[in-house]
Amino acid sequence: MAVAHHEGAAVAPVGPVPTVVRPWPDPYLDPETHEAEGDLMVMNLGPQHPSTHGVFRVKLWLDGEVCIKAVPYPGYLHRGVEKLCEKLSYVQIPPIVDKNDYVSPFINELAVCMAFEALNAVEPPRRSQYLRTLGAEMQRVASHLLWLGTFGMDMGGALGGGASVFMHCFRERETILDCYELWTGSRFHYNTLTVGGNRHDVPAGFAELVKRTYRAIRDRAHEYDAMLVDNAIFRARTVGVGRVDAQLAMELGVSGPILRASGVDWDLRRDQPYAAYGEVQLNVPVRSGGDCLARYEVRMAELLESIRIVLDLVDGIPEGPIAALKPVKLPGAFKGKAGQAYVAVESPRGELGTWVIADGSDKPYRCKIRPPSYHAMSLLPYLAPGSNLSDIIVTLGSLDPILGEVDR
Amino acid sequence: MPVPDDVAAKLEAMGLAPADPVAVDRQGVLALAALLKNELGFTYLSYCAAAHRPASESEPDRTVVEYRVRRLPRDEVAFAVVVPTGESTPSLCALYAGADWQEREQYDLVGTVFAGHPDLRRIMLPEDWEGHPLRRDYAIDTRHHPWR
Amino acid sequence: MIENPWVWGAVSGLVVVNVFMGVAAWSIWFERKFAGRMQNRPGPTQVGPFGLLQPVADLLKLLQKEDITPKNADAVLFNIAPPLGLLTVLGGMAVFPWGPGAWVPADLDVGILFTLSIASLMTIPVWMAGWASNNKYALIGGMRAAAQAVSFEVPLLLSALVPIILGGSFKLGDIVAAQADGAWFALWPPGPGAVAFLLFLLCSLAEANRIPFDIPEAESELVAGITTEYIGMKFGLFYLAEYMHTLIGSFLGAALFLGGWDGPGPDGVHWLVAKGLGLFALIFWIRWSLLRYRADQFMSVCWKILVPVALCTVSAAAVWKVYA
Amino acid sequence: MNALLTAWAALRVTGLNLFRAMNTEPLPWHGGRARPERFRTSFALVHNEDGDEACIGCKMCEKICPSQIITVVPGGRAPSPNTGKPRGTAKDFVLDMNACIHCELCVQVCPEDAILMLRVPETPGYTREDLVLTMDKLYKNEPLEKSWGTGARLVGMQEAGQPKPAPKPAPAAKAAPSEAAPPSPEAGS
Repeated sequence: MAVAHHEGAAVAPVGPVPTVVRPWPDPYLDPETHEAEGDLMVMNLGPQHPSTHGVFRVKLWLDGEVCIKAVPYPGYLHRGVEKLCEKLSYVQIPPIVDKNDYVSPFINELAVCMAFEALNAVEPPRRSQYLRTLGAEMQRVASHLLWLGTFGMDMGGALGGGASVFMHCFRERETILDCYELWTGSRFHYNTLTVGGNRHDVPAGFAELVKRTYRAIRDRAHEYDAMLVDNAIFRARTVGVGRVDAQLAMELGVSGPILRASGVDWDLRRDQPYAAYGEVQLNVPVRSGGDCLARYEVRMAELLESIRIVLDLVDGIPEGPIAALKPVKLPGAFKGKAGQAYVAVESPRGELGTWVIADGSDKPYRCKIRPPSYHAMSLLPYLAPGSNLSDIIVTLGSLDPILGEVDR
Repeated sequence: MPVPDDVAAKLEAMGLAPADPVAVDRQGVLALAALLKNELGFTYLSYCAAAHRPASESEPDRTVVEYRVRRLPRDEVAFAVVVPTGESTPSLCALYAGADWQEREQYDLVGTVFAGHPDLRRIMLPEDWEGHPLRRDYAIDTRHHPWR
Repeated sequence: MIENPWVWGAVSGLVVVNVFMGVAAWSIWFERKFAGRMQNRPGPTQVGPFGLLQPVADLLKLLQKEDITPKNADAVLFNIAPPLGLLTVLGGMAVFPWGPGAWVPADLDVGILFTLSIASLMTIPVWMAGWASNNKYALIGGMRAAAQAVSFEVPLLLSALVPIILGGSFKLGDIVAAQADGAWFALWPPGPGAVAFLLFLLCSLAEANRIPFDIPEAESELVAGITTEYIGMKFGLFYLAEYMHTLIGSFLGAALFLGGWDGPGPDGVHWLVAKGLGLFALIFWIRWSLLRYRADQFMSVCWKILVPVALCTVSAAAVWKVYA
Repeated sequence: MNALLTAWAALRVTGLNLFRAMNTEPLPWHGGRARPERFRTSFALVHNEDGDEACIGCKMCEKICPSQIITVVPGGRAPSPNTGKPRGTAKDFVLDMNACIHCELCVQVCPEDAILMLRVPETPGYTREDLVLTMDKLYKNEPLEKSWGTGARLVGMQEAGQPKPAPKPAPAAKAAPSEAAPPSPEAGS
């Protein structure tokens, strides 16, 4: 559908358009052409809905309870972060991007700081690299726990077993946030990374607290399995539901656990090591099912793997400085060399990238944040057609979208 | 990331310099993308991002659209197209399904027009929003409609 | 005892209704505490000692809300649905025997059929609310509730047939009396009674819209199902009706399968209350532990598993009754 | 049957949790919980050891604040009433907590350790104006328990172990760009 206000634009000569076979549902289907048994019902799922994980609207065309077309409308949480990045100096941006993916702020900070460091080829000291790796893995556990809880809630309701799973996950997650609180002074939006290193060194007693916390979570992980994956109802709700085709997922730029659950063995931590990941032994769980159950299994395996990495790392942090640059005293403390950089890190949801163009001033010329959830959400028009309303909710939950990151 | 060797060879055959990003003109972008995707196996579309460049002495007012594609697990290639303001660039939707939302976002925020896009609507901002906020000439200092 | 059946009915009915409403209200407090402890949190603590006055606070809050009827809703149906829902639930209590002898407001000969049919009437106000709300979530919720009712009534009635066959009467008092001295149908005869008890429990979960069969409400899909458009006390009535439905289901289960007022030591209403509340707690335990079935899966569970099993159980009970 | 068995497994987990210790944080008026020393919430302005108002009105915090919520009106240099030495003063200092993101950058840049964050739980207010911390409110917060971070400590922690700065800024110098990126993508076209 062409939109009026760009019709006047001159169209560049287009070469031969390659024809492609699309084996997946057509997201641009005209609902008029669908032969429904009765009348079609158009339902707006959201913006206020308990299961859209934020403020998100999907327009569904329902034939009975079966969806034939879904059109997502993101943007209700758009806060103009990219514009803000153009107006703020490099050193002011890390605390702002904390709020993008509000479930894993540490990794957001890591992504932008690494991009800015890449502009000037700043190499953070080894201790900082290890602390960043440790923090990122701790955060991954917290993030997956939150996903686990909300996924249970999507299936079990806010007044049911799902709520119990949710509260149990939050119980563990709170203890992780206690670790961050000890480290950075903040439970959530830490602002602990800065261009060129870390702002906070770990305090005394940190390693003991982390070990106690993560061992406890590891020892209780089987309880979530008992509540969820071992349960016959959970299996009935997830097996074969929301099957993601690997080819489609790659074209859409879907990454992280969703792609790994579809059988693509790709993890930026292993394949393009950053921070101290090159020196960390890392097993990447892969499943080939592509359905909600496979995504659950991948995330649970990642959770346990991250716990293992945290427990391995926390005692082996090398000594040394934590920052390569002078501590920030003025907004103009860091000036990006003219040029551009793209750096991607593996967030709990996949490839979280920052594309930054610098013009030599203390502010980025353009800073694009490539959020994994945005790409995951673009799967929805392909997954929803043909599935039941209840399955759409489960599928949406299994994509683990963070709307703050989708809309930025 | 350096451009992988096999890609560099193919690019030189097309008369393009292997750089990061590969600079390509609007006529050649579809051919390049088709080459990368169908022949070289770069099936993963990482992102499409546009940056507005105001008119300077040597160049007109334009946006630079950069696509980055990956051949999992390790190789990646970026290519950039210059789109003069008021004109359009071919959409990659026919090749990469993910270009749909990506190009819509860039159209919405930067104002680049993608020809042949099946559904070029605003995605982040309300449909009646005026202007494209990530353009350099977009003023943010008014607190009232039309916000610029 | 009062001789005039009208006066007796009025007095005992008033007592039963009021006590029951009170119990239902405090059962909300109990559920919140119980669920809270299962989730490692304290539950309500602020209103009164141990949060015991929480239901009063909830009631006051609900009463203060603005009473809104959506603009395009069918106002008549929309407004009569909640009280009607409560009425159908309360009606079921009329024939319930609270103790041996005359401890029953109205001693019908077909008491159990009356209770079950009145309880299943709940579907009508629910569907009414779903339709009248002029809301798509409510409509789907109402539609699901209707579908659920027509399927789950079948195994529910079949499982209730087992104690009827074993006790040889439709009168609730007689059924309870038949289980005297520990011969509870859930235990004796081994087999049909226990299976029927399990089926009855599952079906009363479905009847009362409790997880794993709470698809008409299904907050994660349908926002709040049929009650999406309701606010204030109208919502409160639905909520209360749901709790009372659960309560009646558990008391009925106690009477039909667990020997009612029979128990070690002196028989009496205390045993019935203890068993009923125990079952009630069990339902909450299930509710806060399990996930929800999808609507179609839940139908297939009903028709492909519960109904055949219930039929077999009824046959087994009949065989036992005839030959043993 | 399998459904019943697995349901029992789930019931077991919730039943087990009935007897676990609660992990709820007590309400603040019931004592709250212990907070680590770096915990940071609201703000306070403090006096220095001479008894002067430590803020010298240098506007460093105003410039660094990412959400631009700090307004400092410098009061010019004046002799200190306690020591007699001339020092900068702030005529007014307003911090609008409505938009604060608790990033601690203002504390880090303060050259006089004048602005500090608190370690006490935040108290909600009834109006938005309650969240606008004026200079009076900030000085009234001074006796409250304060967070570990001060400008000197934060800077010291980040500088610890770094090589002593040579006359030129050392860290930037060692980061020699190996491959100069093109200034803009179209430079190659």
